[in-house]
Amino acid sequence: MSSVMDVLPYLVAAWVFLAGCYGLATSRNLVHAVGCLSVCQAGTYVLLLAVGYRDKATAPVFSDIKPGSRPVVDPVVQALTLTDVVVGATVTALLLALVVQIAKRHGTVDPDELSELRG
Amino acid sequence: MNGWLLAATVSLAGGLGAALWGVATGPLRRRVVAQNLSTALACPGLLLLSQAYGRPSYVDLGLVLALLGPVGTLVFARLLADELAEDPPRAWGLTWTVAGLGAAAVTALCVATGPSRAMVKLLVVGALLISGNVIASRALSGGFRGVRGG
Amino acid sequence: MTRRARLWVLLTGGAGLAVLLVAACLRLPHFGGDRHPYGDRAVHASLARRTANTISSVNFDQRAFDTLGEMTILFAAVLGCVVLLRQTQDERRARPEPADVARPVRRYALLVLPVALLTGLYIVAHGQLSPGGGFQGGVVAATALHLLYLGADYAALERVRPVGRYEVGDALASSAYVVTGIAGLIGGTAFLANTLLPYGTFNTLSSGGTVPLLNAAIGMEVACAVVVLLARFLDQAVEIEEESGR
Amino acid sequence: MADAVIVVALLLVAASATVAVATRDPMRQALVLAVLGVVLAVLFTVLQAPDVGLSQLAVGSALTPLLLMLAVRKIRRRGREKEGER
Repeated sequence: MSSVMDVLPYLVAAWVFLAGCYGLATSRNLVHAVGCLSVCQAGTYVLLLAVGYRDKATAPVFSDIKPGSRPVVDPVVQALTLTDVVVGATVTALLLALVVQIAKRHGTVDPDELSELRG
Repeated sequence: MNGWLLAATVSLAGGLGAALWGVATGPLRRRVVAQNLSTALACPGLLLLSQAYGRPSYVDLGLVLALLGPVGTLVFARLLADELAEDPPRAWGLTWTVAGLGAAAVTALCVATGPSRAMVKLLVVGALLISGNVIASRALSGGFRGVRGG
Repeated sequence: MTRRARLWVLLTGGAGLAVLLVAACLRLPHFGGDRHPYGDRAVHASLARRTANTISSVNFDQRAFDTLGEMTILFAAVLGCVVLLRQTQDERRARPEPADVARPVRRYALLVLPVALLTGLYIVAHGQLSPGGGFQGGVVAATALHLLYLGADYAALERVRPVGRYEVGDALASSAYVVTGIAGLIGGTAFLANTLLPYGTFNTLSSGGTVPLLNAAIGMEVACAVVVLLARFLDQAVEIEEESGR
Repeated sequence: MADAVIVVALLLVAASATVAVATRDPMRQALVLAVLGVVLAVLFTVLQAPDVGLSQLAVGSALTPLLLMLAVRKIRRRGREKEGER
């Protein structure tokens, strides 16, 4: 059990990332592709937080516990992930704006039809 | 053995698993109801986790989910109003059952905390959660009937 | 290339990547291990500067320069959206019909709106103590404002949301972050160094030196950015129509 | 026991990510992404990262679905206008 637990979180992160990539590459609708990209991002969050986890530890937030009374997990990876969650959402918005613009210019959001248009 | 953690694990595994199944399959009306119930089930789960880890500050997560979860459902209810009007979801039994589960979890937590500021916060979260989900259910079953193209 | 051939190329590449990823996962330090040298040092530094929420300390003190970079990405993304989704010459605005929302839903939206705004502010203000901070609180507050669109109609939201002011607010908040950094440079040591203000008493609102200031600047920036973003999307989805007869 | 809840959250994340990719209609995908956001927030909480969980809840429960649905609506409405002209 414990040997599975040693790598399971990393494998889940890899699975989520690869699933997102597959959806991104086979998508027939650009809005769907943007959704798949956010799934890929979720994979990276899982990986980062899994690296920072420590058994039987708690969050390094000392508003309700005394410093040093309990072991704590790694705050550095959490800080990295936390900013990226919010910034990632605005980047998703930028991509959606591009998709809306493509729909206006070319009248389709299917990547295959778009490459045919270009010839 | 930490009973709170056990309760949280069981409720999250069962509740979110069922919600995921509901949102993955079936007609649109079933999927929106499942999305609404996923927040209604996850919020008590988060509150139970806060108690299990002995960290009152984790309650903020439950507070934000109780506030924004129903807002998310309102987004779907409003922007899918045309599709839902043809085939409105009717899941009042399920909604009230889940609301009852949430109320039970909040009551148990309040008893465990005892009268204090933390208990007031828990009660606020519980009230927001239950009212939010009942209203979101109402919105899904025809709350935006007069909205066309807006 | 046909779809079929493309799928085969994708599957081959994906399988290769999967093998590499699994091999890498097996060599990573085990999940839940006890060795976190950076984490331990970050916690130590945060406690020395009397910031109760270590994550805020990492974001707004120890790695404040990195957060400046993240903020720039956010700013650029919003700028890109504003440029991409502006009203072009062949488009016109059409007033949406007033919406008729069921009464309980409308009441709920109007009641929860102030509660959610207050929660957003609370999460920003307590960023250096309990879980939360500018990034999260800003999003909550900005989302709360859009309950007016959901519970009433778009015209009601437009009345309380002069987009121009939020754009100015976004820019002001970004410059406030940079100005706080430069103040550190002038006042003594280095750009964004947390040496200007007294560190205060541990676990109180004013603890942590410049952390609460930078936190508030980010909170305002994120809230304004999200409002501006959603305004552009709502304009496109609800109001702007293409000129017919093109 | 603490491991059990982590395993449950990890499996839920893997399953909902797979479902989100497999759902090809963007509107239905937005519903799955909203559930994925909540499940991720639960995972972050059990990995003892409440700050990140809060971030994910704030973004994933209302903001991302709203952006996706507005983009879909704009594209659909455009399509309908063009249909009407033909």
